[in-house]
Amino acid sequence: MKLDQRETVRRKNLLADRETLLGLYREMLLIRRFEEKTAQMYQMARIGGFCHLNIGEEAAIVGTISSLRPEDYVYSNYREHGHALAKGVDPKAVMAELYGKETGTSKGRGGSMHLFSAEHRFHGGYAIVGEALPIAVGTGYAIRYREKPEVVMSIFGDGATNIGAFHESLNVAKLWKLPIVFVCINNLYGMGTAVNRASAVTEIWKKACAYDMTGERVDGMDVLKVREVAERLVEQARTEHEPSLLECVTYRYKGHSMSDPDTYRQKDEIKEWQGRDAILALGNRLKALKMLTDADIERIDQEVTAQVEEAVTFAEESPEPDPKDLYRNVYVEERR
Amino acid sequence: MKLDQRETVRRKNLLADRETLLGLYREMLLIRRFEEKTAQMYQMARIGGFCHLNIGEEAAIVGTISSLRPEDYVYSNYREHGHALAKGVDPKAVMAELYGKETGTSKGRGGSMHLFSAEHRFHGGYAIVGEALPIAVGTGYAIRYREKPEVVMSIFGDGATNIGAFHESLNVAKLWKLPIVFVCINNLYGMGTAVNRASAVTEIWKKACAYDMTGERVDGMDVLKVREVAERLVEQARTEHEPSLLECVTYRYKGHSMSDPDTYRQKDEIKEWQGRDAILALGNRLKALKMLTDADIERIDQEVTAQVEEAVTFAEESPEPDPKDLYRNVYVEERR
Amino acid sequence: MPVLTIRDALNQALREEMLRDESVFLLGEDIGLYDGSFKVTRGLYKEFGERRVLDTPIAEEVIVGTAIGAAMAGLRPVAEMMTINFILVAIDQVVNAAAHIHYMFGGGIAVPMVIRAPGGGGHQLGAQHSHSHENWFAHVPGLKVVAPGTPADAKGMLKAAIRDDNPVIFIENEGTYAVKGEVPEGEHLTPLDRNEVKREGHDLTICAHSRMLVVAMDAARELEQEGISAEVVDMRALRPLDMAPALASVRKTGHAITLEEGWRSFGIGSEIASRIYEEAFDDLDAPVARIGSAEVPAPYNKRLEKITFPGKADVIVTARALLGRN
Amino acid sequence: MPVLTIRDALNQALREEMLRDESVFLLGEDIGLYDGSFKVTRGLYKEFGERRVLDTPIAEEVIVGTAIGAAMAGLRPVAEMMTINFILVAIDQVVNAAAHIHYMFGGGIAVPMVIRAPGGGGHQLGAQHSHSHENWFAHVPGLKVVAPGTPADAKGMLKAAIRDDNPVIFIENEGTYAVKGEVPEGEHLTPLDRNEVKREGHDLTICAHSRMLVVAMDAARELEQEGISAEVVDMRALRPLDMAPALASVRKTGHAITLEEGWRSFGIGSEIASRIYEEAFDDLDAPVARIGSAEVPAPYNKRLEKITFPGKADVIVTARALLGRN
Ligand SMILES: Cc1ncc(C[n+]2csc(CCOP(=O)(O)OP(=O)(O)O)c2C)c(N)n1
Ligand SMILES: Cc1ncc(C[n+]2csc(CCOP(=O)(O)OP(=O)(O)O)c2C)c(N)n1
Ligand SMILES: [Mg+2]
Ligand SMILES: [Mg+2]
Repeated sequence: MKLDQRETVRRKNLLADRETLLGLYREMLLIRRFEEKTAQMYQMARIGGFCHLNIGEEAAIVGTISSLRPEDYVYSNYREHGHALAKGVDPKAVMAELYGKETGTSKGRGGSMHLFSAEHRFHGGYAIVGEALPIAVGTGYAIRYREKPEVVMSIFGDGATNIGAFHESLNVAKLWKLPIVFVCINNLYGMGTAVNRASAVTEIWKKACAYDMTGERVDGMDVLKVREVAERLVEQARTEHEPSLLECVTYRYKGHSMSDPDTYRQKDEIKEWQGRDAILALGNRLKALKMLTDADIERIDQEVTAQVEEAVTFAEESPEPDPKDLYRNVYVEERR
Repeated sequence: MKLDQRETVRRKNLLADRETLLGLYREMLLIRRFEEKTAQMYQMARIGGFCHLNIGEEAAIVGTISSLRPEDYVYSNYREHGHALAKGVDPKAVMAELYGKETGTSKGRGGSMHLFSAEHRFHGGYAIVGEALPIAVGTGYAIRYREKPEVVMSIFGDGATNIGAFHESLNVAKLWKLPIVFVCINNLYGMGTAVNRASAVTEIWKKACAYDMTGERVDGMDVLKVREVAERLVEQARTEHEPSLLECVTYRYKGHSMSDPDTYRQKDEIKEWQGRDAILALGNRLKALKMLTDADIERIDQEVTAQVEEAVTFAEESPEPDPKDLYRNVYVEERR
Repeated sequence: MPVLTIRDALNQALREEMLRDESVFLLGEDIGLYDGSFKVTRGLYKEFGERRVLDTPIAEEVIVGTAIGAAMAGLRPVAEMMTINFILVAIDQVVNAAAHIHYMFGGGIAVPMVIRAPGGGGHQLGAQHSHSHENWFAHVPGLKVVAPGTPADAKGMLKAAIRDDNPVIFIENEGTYAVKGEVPEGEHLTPLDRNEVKREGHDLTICAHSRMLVVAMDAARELEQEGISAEVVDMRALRPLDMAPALASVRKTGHAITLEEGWRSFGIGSEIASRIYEEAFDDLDAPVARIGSAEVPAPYNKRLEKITFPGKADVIVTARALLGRN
Repeated sequence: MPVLTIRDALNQALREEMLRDESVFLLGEDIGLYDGSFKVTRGLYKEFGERRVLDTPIAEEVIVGTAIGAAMAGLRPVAEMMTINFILVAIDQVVNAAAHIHYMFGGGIAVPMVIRAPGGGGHQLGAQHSHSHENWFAHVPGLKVVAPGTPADAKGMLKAAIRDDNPVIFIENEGTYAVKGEVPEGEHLTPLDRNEVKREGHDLTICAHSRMLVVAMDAARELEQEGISAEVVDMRALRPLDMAPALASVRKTGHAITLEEGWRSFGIGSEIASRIYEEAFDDLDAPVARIGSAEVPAPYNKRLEKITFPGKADVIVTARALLGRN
């Protein structure tokens, strides 16, 4: 079977593909449990700095990133723990990075906002809003340069769509026909500012019109819908070199960062979104399809929780960077 | 008659309004003759630095700027000699600025790219592409802050619509309901780069869609059409605080700047556009309407040419800045 | 006199100026409804409304540009950069526009505006959120640059900055918002171009600004106990750079340390030191010692971060070495 | 050895590296079809095609970002800023991304790229087109910054920069493109971290880079005639800043001038001077004299501009004064 045929089949049969469905479920739960633990460890001061959680956004994250291949790239922002996990980065290395340990994804130099894994082509978390989009463009250009069948996924928030770098990037992505899927995680707020107080157009996907680019909006609380659209757009990028803008409408259950008092949102609004929880919903759906039992759910939760515990233990036990290495890696030492 | 009624009447009767029509004609011709003289003086090294001419773009310039009132603001770029003239700045002061004289609009400190007149609310030429758009936004905000019935016109090139500042500015102009008309002088090239090699969307007006903003395209070689649309958009900005993006499609007959060898354009293309010359066209039309005779045309040309000569004489005879004043105006000295 | 934190002193300055002058307004990200990332603008949105406390999108070029354009139309905007790191996406507006407009338009128009921005490191925020670059701004003619380190100066300089007719870069520091001190009530104005001795001493001179002023004062107290008398000169006025108090001090002590939070090379200290050498060469008993941060992108790890940014211990060790008292 | 202009030496370097390594590509505004604003890339679009000579929109953030992202995927981009002034709209990409990525990602990835950009004034281009800010870049760990002033170095350093695995800011100067000199053919590499004496002398040391190197050499020739022997140290390597030749020279001459085209305060000279004081204090017979441009936004008027930027006469007058020979 040719590659693209296989893709098509996989897409068509998503609801019949138990393995994939369970994989999506497990992945989302891993992110949830990982982030809950992160919050706890932050409160215990094992983790420092700014810390932004993905809780609530798991469907948007897993639905998009799971549609990529290992050789595809992800560029993200500072709210990227789950993005790294979904791209396959080891939870141990992620937690160790949050702890600032030498075994972390970035050797403890980056922290929560700067996870990275060359091996997984998770090309990093960037803490300046919009900054990673032009960089994603460059990797897209390199793919075309080398004529590789690869794709770049560039992930950012709703707030990032109002900054100049967004505009510059989408324009050249289309102009140069780069294999990039721009994913906007629209969680309705950029810090304390609701989308309609920051953006003249509140449906982010519509901004694609200015670049004659495919724009789509999807319910970011439904992992299957996200996956379906993402697969299509990734395919379009890979085979037709047509970039696109995908808006996933979702919600962060927690504050902007661990230090956000979150006074700008109504309790009811938060409750309402939690009522549509993507993990619960997929669980229920799979139960209805008889693909999952309550016992399975319990078991997966235990496994995932164990994985997170293991990550914490690993992080706890890992060594701190050696102060003697402070100046290492300011520059690349060897010439190639 | 109330102000806005008067406006409406004036607009409706444009073709019957001989005075206005002759004014437009004279204004365009002034820019043409002024720029021809500028080129000549540049070649004679009376003018230095970078020098960008408006020849060919007179209809777009005069059609838009003539729709403003004296109390309205214009923000422009480095190709702004004609913009300043159209806003009422004295040709003598403009030419003196090109000469770098103390009597220039910017006391000889700015030069060709930095004309300015507070009195005429010509709020300056800026030499960084896109830089003036966010500044125009600020003046728009001040107008709303003070609840004044004023408008800002922000003028830039096609090339400027691909830079981040364009995006940021249009978004907040719409979001905050600012009285701004964004005018894109689309002369088909940004330096040596044709629009379709720089912009994913080649019809610039369409970029307004990303801000849910009025976007219009007009033939920038027809001063009456430009004036008609511009009046409407200026009115909309003034009374409804609705910003807009107006694309005037036009052509610069000369190179990007005085030092551009202009090897990237076909001679035929240049000829074709010159064949649609806006000044000639309006002259012929007014002759057909019996509003103008060949003798009138000759006389106006003589008057305008004399005005330009007078500007040159003034510039020639004006004093250079005093070297002792080098450090003047780095800071505002007095406290208010 | 009331004792306030720097945070509250700044808040007071903003409020007083807004009450005094209707042309003063604030703009920035989350400064209004959210009450400010670091709560410097707390309560002002409620009191003055959204016209005068304008929440913006995340679009720094348009924040700075809006301030410039509003200033050119007669208002007195005070823009907040959520942290100074974000000014990097708007630096063209700051330098090529705000700083140069008055001069390049022949003095035809003024740009009376303030950009407030907290800088500095030490909070495990990593490479992209820990640097200040005040030396960049201090390099640019047309800008005024100040970096106060006490609550009284924070209030007095912010009020003066708002009334100044030039663009002023007003550098705050996350690490000093909670610093407390006496603050004069009401009309308290501190000149933007005047540095001053904050602590007298006779053995050596420490020049420092912003959070490093606090560190220098701490170090000086501790040095006192080992018999070293350090004079601390607050370099709060970085452009124009008022060297008079530092020079007078060095002429007296013969020894100088420059202390800054940023990277040492091409930093604030290199200019201050050069000026000291140029104008007090014969009074110096030893080369000026420059202390700055380690020349690395700020690491997240707490231990590494701690040895990256200068602290009291660095000042003490340097002071001893300078005076040959190891 | 062939004699080339700096313009052609740069062109040769680009061409040779593109021929040598398929991963090298160029990007920038009007560098291709238009052959480059200053014709440094002349002929390369024709020879290598648009894949390897990429014309971009006017969107500097995306130019620098594209270079970074391509470098992170294994290419070796050489980005041109039409002039260095435009880098101000992309400075976040340069500093917060390019410079920091390698460190903040724990060494996990390299960013081998070059940003070429002509800076400098003197062409009546006014306040927004005449400044270089090389001190800003030289301040930032993670960047390498070079500013050659001869055709041979222009070629050798550009080739070395392209092969370097770090982001390199390669500063050119409009005023030197036509400067001629001998240029070794083929494999000629000049280290990025080595400064050198370009002219020997024993009375005083002049430290200069880029166009000011040319001015310094001119001045030295003229000083010779009045019996002053000036040693000229080329400070082409600004970060890492190689001080060894300058220090050795000052130890010999006892007098130093720093010469730069940018504003003096917080400039290149303040760091160089500070280092000289720190490491050759006892060898100095007088304070280091720093020459830079007048601290004004560059004026358009020719006469004013002429007194704004430093020239040969300033060096000569300063040299005489330094040696007490007025
Ligand atoms: C250029 C810039 N400006 C401001 C900030 C501070 N900041 C960090 S995250 C954030 C909100 C971003 O909102 P959004 O893009 O919607 O992403 P979310 O955090 O909601 O995932 C802000 C203002 C920044 N990091 N970079
Ligand atoms: C940010 C920036 N990048 C590059 C330049 C150099 N530059 C000056 S004008 C110009 C072309 C602008 O084209 P367009 O916006 O279409 O205006 P036009 O000159 O055609 O009127 C370029 C690239 C600049 N001034 N600013
Ligand atoms: Mg958001
Ligand atoms: Mg154009």
